[in-house]
Amino acid sequence: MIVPLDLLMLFVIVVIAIATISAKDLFSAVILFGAYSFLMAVVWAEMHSIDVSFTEAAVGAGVSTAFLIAAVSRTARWEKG
Amino acid sequence: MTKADGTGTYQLTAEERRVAAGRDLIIEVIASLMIPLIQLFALYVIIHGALGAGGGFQGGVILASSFILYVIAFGITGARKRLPESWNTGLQSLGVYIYAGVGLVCILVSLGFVQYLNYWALPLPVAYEMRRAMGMDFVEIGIGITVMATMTSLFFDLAWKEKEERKEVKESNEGGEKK
Amino acid sequence: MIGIEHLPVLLIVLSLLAAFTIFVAGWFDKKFSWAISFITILVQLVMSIFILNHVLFTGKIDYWLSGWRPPWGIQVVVDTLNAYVLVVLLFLALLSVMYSKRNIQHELPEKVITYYAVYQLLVTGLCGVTITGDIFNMYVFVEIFSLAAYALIASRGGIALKASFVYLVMGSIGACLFVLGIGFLYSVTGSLNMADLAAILPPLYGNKMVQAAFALFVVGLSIKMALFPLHTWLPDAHSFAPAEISAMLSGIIIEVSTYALIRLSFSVFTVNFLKLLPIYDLLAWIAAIAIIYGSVMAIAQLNLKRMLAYSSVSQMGYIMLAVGLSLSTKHLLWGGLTPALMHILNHALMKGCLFMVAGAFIYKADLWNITDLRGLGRKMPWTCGAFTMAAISMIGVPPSVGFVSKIYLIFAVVEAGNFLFMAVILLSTLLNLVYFWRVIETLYMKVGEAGPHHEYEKPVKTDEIPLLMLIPILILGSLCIVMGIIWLTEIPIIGAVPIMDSVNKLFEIGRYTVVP
Amino acid sequence: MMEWLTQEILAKYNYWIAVIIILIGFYAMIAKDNLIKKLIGLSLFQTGIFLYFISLGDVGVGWGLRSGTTYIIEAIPEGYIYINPLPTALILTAIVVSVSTLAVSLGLVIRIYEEYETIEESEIIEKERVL
Repeated sequence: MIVPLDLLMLFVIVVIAIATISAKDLFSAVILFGAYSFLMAVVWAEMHSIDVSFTEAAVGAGVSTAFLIAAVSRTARWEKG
Repeated sequence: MTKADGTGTYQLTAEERRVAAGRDLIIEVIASLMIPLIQLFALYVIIHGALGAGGGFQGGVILASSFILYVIAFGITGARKRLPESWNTGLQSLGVYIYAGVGLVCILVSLGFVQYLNYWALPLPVAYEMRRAMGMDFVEIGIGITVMATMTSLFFDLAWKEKEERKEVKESNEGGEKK
Repeated sequence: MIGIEHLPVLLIVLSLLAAFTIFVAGWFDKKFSWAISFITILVQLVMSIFILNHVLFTGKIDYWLSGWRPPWGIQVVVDTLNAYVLVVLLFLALLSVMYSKRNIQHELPEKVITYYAVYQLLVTGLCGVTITGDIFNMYVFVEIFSLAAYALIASRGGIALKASFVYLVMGSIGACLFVLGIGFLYSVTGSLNMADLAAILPPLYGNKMVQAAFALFVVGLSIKMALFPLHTWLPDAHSFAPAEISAMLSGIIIEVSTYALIRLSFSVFTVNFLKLLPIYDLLAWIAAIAIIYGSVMAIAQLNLKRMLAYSSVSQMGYIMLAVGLSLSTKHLLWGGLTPALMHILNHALMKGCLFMVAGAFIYKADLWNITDLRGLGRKMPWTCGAFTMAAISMIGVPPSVGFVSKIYLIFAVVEAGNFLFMAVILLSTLLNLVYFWRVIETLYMKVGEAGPHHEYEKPVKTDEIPLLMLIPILILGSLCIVMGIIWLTEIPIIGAVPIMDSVNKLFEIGRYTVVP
Repeated sequence: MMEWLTQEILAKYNYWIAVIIILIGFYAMIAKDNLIKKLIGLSLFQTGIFLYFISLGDVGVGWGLRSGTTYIIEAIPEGYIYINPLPTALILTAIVVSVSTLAVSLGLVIRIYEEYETIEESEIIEKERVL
């Protein structure tokens, strides 16, 4: 792995994770979660686990996000309180 | 739809119908270009799974995501007509039959003389290593079909607003009666 | 018999195929789904009895999937413990599916096909947990049956949805902790196979990672098995699920999680590790609190199914108390895992029967509360008779299974030398008497609002539930007594007592001097 | 002190970040009132565990000198080392499990919304009390 790149991306991932759980707009939380998954996929590719990275890109950033968006669009968009 | 002056009916153009349904030309064109490519890539991933990165699950998910893209671009009503629920159920079962069937055939063939479930018990007219590779490919194909059907039907179920659409239909009917 | 080694794998393949065949057959007719499910589980039960027979008299089944040698490939290991749990779970699953034919038509008429398909997946997951010899595989199967259970609990809609969601969140946390424990263990040993781990671990018992992994396993599985402070999902989930799912949840699902804990702690970490840490003493104390807490909360309930659910918390306490005491009772005649294993079967019989009867009251007249059940004893004599048999078993009247569990547990307590636990058991027997007697009294002695004279003069019409629902209830109710007599006389019919001895011998704890 | 910092924190940074992500997810699952937020928290929790596993498999952790390489068959030049492929295989399965959990739970959330008209836990509990 390339350590500086790895550190930078993991730092960004933590920031995005915090942003995800603190966003009041659920739609933006879901999109942030997609970004999180995608960066995670990049980190794993860079750690040489190609298969997992592949799967995470397809599942985490793709299908999970689509599921979450579908669910948010059918329920409430804003988090209360 | 009646004309503004009330004489005769007025046929909507394709563009007007598209706008009324909340769809967009650019997205439709890009999607219709992308979907075949995505599906081709998905098939590549499924078949290549035994040798390199990828496999049935990933390929199936990519294949399902092409249907999800279709839903996003063209609306869910058309997509449900193109890929009905019964098809999805059938494909799920077909995939599991292939997946479990390979194992079942291996067990049944080797019941008397081999102690373990092993792909080389498959009754195929090829060499030992090839039978193993082909068994793996069959399993990947089965998984791919099941995952595709399951993910698609899950997305349909999550995105399909049965109640609200019924309600809208009901409301429009009631509105018509009042007037 | 040729090829009996293949049966454990075939069990799972058949079950999985049946789940999806139900979907396909559903296109033609809804009625096929019940028949397919019933036949499959019947075949599985017969196969599991063959497996038990083979394991008991020939030796354990050791199956390498795809021919890969154990540390690399996935291994299926069936010894006496697995085979015993497998038979118990398939037996109750068969009776549940028999019971469910009329009940599901009544409660979920639109979802019959999906119900049976998901039920079959539940059975697949439970069998998978039981037969596997690989920790990670165990995690995957635990998740499969948990997912099926979430869907089945939610199937009635309404308030059950929230119960299912709570179970889902807590169960997922449990599974996450479990998989984290697997990661800890893997990072130290580099292996996932149970037998391999048992061989690698001994020099590493002092390692902090190994101890942390064990703690994670215990906490994760405690959530799944609803041990006292982590039981909060259980009462809602048990009371709002359909009756046969409540029976499966209470009788089998939490027991299979207990099996997973027993398997991990005795097969992977072994007795020598458990003696290093006081964790089993701690579990015994927690279990003692659970026994009292569950019984007291059960007294406070008005809803019959909710009362039975809290009673499950207390019964899980019995099993875990027996597991916790199993280490302190080595080298003596009665101890070991015997009471825990006995109670797994006994609890499945008793709670299966009780929940099915509670479901029968709901099926017949939509009666949920205990006070509504007045006078049903003469209206539904067979159902209430079975309920009474199961209830006196729960209290622990001599020839019944509940008595056997308690007497063996008391022997274990005497050997361990902690007489406070004895007081706990006796107190809980009294509390059991209080809350079950209340129900029996309402069923038989209290009568309708019109006053005793009119009711006694009027001939009461019997109004029984359909035969297909009655048969499983009666089988379970009568087995509560018959099994008790079999346990007590230690007749080696169906290998009941030899199984216990063989399991204890397997883990080298307690009571294996008596071998037929 | 400096040496301890290098060895315990800096050299094991993946594990620390995995722990941080797990705790963020756990916090969201427990403290957030919104059901979808809880599910996102669950996914974060699971991803943190996956990161832990992948970090286990990534042998040759160092400052870029002795790095492990991918396990695809042809592309290994002489003198290189593989990463451990087993955690990869495990995590593939675990991702399948996690996405099915997510799908089932989202289905539940949608039906809860149809039933209670809200996805805030406190409001659901209040409505349940009224019923």
